Amino acid sequence: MNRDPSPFRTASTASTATSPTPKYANLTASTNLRYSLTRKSIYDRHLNRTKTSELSKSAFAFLFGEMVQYAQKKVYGVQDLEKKLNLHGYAVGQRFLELLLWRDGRTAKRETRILGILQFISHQLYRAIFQKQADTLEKVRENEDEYMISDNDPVVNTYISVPKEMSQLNCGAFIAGIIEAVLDGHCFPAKVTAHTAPNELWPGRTVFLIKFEPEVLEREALRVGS
Amino acid sequence: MNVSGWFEAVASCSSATTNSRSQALSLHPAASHRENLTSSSFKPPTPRPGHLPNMVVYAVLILNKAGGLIYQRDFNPGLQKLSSNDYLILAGTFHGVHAITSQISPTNETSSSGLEVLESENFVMRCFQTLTGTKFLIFAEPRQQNLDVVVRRVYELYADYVMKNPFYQIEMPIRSEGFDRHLNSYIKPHQ
Amino acid sequence: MVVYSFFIFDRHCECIYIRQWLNTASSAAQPLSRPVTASSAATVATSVVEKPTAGSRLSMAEQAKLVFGVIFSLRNMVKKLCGPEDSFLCYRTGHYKLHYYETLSSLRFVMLTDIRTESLKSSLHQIYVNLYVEYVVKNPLSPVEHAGGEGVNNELFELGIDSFVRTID
Amino acid sequence: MSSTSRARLGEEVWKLRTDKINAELVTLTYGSVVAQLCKDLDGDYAEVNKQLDKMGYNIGLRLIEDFLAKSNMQQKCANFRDTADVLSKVGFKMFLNITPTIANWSSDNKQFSLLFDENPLADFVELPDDGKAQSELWYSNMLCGVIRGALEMVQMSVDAHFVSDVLRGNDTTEMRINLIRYIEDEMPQDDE
Repeated sequence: MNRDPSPFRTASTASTATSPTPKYANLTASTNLRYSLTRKSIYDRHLNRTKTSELSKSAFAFLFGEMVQYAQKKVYGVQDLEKKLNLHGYAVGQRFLELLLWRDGRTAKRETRILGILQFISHQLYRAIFQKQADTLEKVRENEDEYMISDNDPVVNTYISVPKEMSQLNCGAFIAGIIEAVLDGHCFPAKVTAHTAPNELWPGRTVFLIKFEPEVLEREALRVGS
Repeated sequence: MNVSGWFEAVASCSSATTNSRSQALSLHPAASHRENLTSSSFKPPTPRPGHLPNMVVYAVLILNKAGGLIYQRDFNPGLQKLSSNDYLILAGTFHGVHAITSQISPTNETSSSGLEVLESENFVMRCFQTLTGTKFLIFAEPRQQNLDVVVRRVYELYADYVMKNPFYQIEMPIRSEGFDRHLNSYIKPHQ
Repeated sequence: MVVYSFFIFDRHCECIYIRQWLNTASSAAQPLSRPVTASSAATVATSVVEKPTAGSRLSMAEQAKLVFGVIFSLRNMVKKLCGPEDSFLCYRTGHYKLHYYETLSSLRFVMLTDIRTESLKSSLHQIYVNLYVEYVVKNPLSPVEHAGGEGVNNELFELGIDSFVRTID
Repeated sequence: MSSTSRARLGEEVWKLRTDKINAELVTLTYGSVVAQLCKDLDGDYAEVNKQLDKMGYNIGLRLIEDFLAKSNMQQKCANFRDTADVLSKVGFKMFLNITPTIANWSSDNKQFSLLFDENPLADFVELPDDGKAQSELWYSNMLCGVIRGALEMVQMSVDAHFVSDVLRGNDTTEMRINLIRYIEDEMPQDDE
C-alpha cells in the first residue's frame, strides 16, 4: 500500500486498484523533486498534525458542489455522474483508510469478518471523517450478499437539492465511494451505491447499499464452517 | 419606468415554484425484513434555528441584481394573489424605484442606500440589498419591528441552500427544495 | 426632527408646490429659518431657475420628477399587492424618510424627513385640511387648477407651512 | 473598522457562526479534484491551472454570498487596503481557518501579496516527480479563482495568481493580487 497519502501517488491507479501494489520507486530512487529549505514538505510534518483540525463546512460544500458541476459537464445521465462521484470518493477513501490505520498504530486490527468490517466503517471510519456514527447498519434479509448502512443527513448532501428531472441522483455516491475503497482496502471487494430513502424526520436520509462480491461470501462461509 | 429590458431577460424562466422531491427510491419495501445489526439509538433532528416569535410574514421575494424575480413565495394570507407575470413586472418596477430612491436622497451622505422599509396601511416590507446586488423583500403584517432579524436569516438560508446547491444556476429562478423547506420551518405559517 | 423638503402634486401628476429647507448642521436646530426656495412652479417654463442645493445633486425640478415617479410606482405597487383599499404611507432608506398622503381628490402630499421621524400621515392630512383647503382652495384669487403652481405659493400658505412644520416634532 | 476588530470578527465568525468539518476530508477531496483534472487534461498543467482557476471563479461567485451573510458585513470597503485586510482576516479565516499575511504592497496600493504560512489544501501533497509539475502546476490555483470571483461580485475586478509555492520547492507560498479596476454600479436603465 502507499505510504504517502498524496493525491498524486495513487491518482493513476485510483479507479482500478482493488489490491494496490506497492510503488516505492519514488522513495528509493533518487528524486528530482525540489524541496523547500524552510522544512515545509510533507516529510517535515507529523502526519497527526491535521488529525483534529477543522475547516468550514461551507468550504467543503463549495468545493464538493463545484466537483459535482464539473463532473456533470462530462457525463451522460445520472448513473454516470454517480460513478464519477464514486471514483472521487474512492480516491479519498483509500487515503483515509491509510491515515486511520496508521494512527491506530499497534492497536490497528485487520478485520476479517463481514460484520467486523462493516462495524469498522459505520463506527471508526464514520467518526473519523464525519464526527458521528452512521445511523444504522442493517442486513438485507432477502439477499445474503447485501447490507445497508444509513446516514440520516449525509454531510455532502446538506445543502444540495436535487432537481426533479434527476430525482434518482444521490450525491452520497461520493461517500459510497469512500466506503467502497475501505472495503477494497480490507479485501472485501463490493459495490456500494447511495439511495435516497427519506422518512418524516429526515428528508435527506440516505442508504448505502453494499453488495459484496461472491468471493467474500465464500470466504466468510469457510470461516463460519471452520 | 422602463421595465421591458429585465422583463425579457427573465420572461423565459418560469416562475419559482415549489417542487417536491419525487418519491424516493424504496429499497426494500418490507421494513420488517431487516435485521438490525446496531443498537443505534434514535436521535431527534437537530434543533431548528428559532422560529419567528409572534410575527406574521406574508411573503418573501428575491430579486437578482438585474431586477429579475428569482423567488416568490407566500407564507401567510395577507397579500393578493398575483399572476407570475405580474410579479415579474412588480419586481422590475421595484428594482427601478429602488435605484431612484437612493438618487433622490436629500442628505449629503456619499454612500446612498435605497429603500429599506416600506409601510402601507396593511403591510410593512423590508428590502435588504446585499453588497452583490441581490435584493430580499420580506412582507409582513404592519408595524413589525424585527424584520432585520428575519431578512438576515433568510439571507443565510439563501447562502446555504441556494448558493451551495450545485444544481442552482446563478441569477436564475430558485427551485430548491432544501431552501423551501428551511424557509418554511423558519417562517412557520401562522393560522 | 429634520424636514428636508415638501412637495404637492395635483391630480394631473404635476408638481404644484415645492419647498426645500437647508440641511446643514445649524439648520438642524432651526431648519425653517432660511428657506432656500420659497416656492416654485418647478415643472413649467416660468423663470424658475433652480440651483442644485447642498446635499442634492439634482435640481429641484428633476428631483420633483423623480419623487413623483417613485411615489406613483410605490402607490401602484401597494394597491396591486394589497388591493385598492390599501394605501402607501411611507418608506425610508438609510438616510431619509419619505411620507406620503393622498386625498380622495388625488392630491398628493410628500414630505422628506430624517429617518427618526414618526409617521406623518396625520400631519400631512392636517396640512391639507388646515392649510391647503383654507388658504389655497378657499382663496378667491386662486385658480381652480394650479397649472405651473399658480396660486399655491401665497403668503398665508407659506407661513402656515413654516409654522406647521415647526410644530411637527 | 480597524484591523484588529476585523481579526476579532474573523475569529468570532469562525468560532460561533461556522459549521465545521474534518479538515482532512477537504484536503483529500481537493486532491482528488486536482488529480482528476491532471488525468482529464492529460498532464497539461497549464490547462489544469486554468481549469482550477475557473472552478474557483465559479465558487467565488457563490461563496461571496455566504461570506456576506455570515460575516454580516454591510459596508463596502473604503479602499483596496481594507479589502486585503478583510480578505485575509475574515474571508480566509472563516473558510480555511488561516490568516495569510499581507505583504509587498505596490506604491499605488493596487497590488499586494498574500503569504501562506499554512495551506490546508496542500497538506499531504507532493507534486508528481515528472520533471514538469514542479515548474508548471500551481496546485492551489483554485484559491486565485475564488478570490477573483468573489471580489468581482462586490464590484472589484482583480487578477490573482501564485508567484511561489513551497510545493515547488520555493521557500514561501505567495499569491499576488492586483486590482484592475472598480466595476461601476449597475444601474437599471430607467427613463425617469
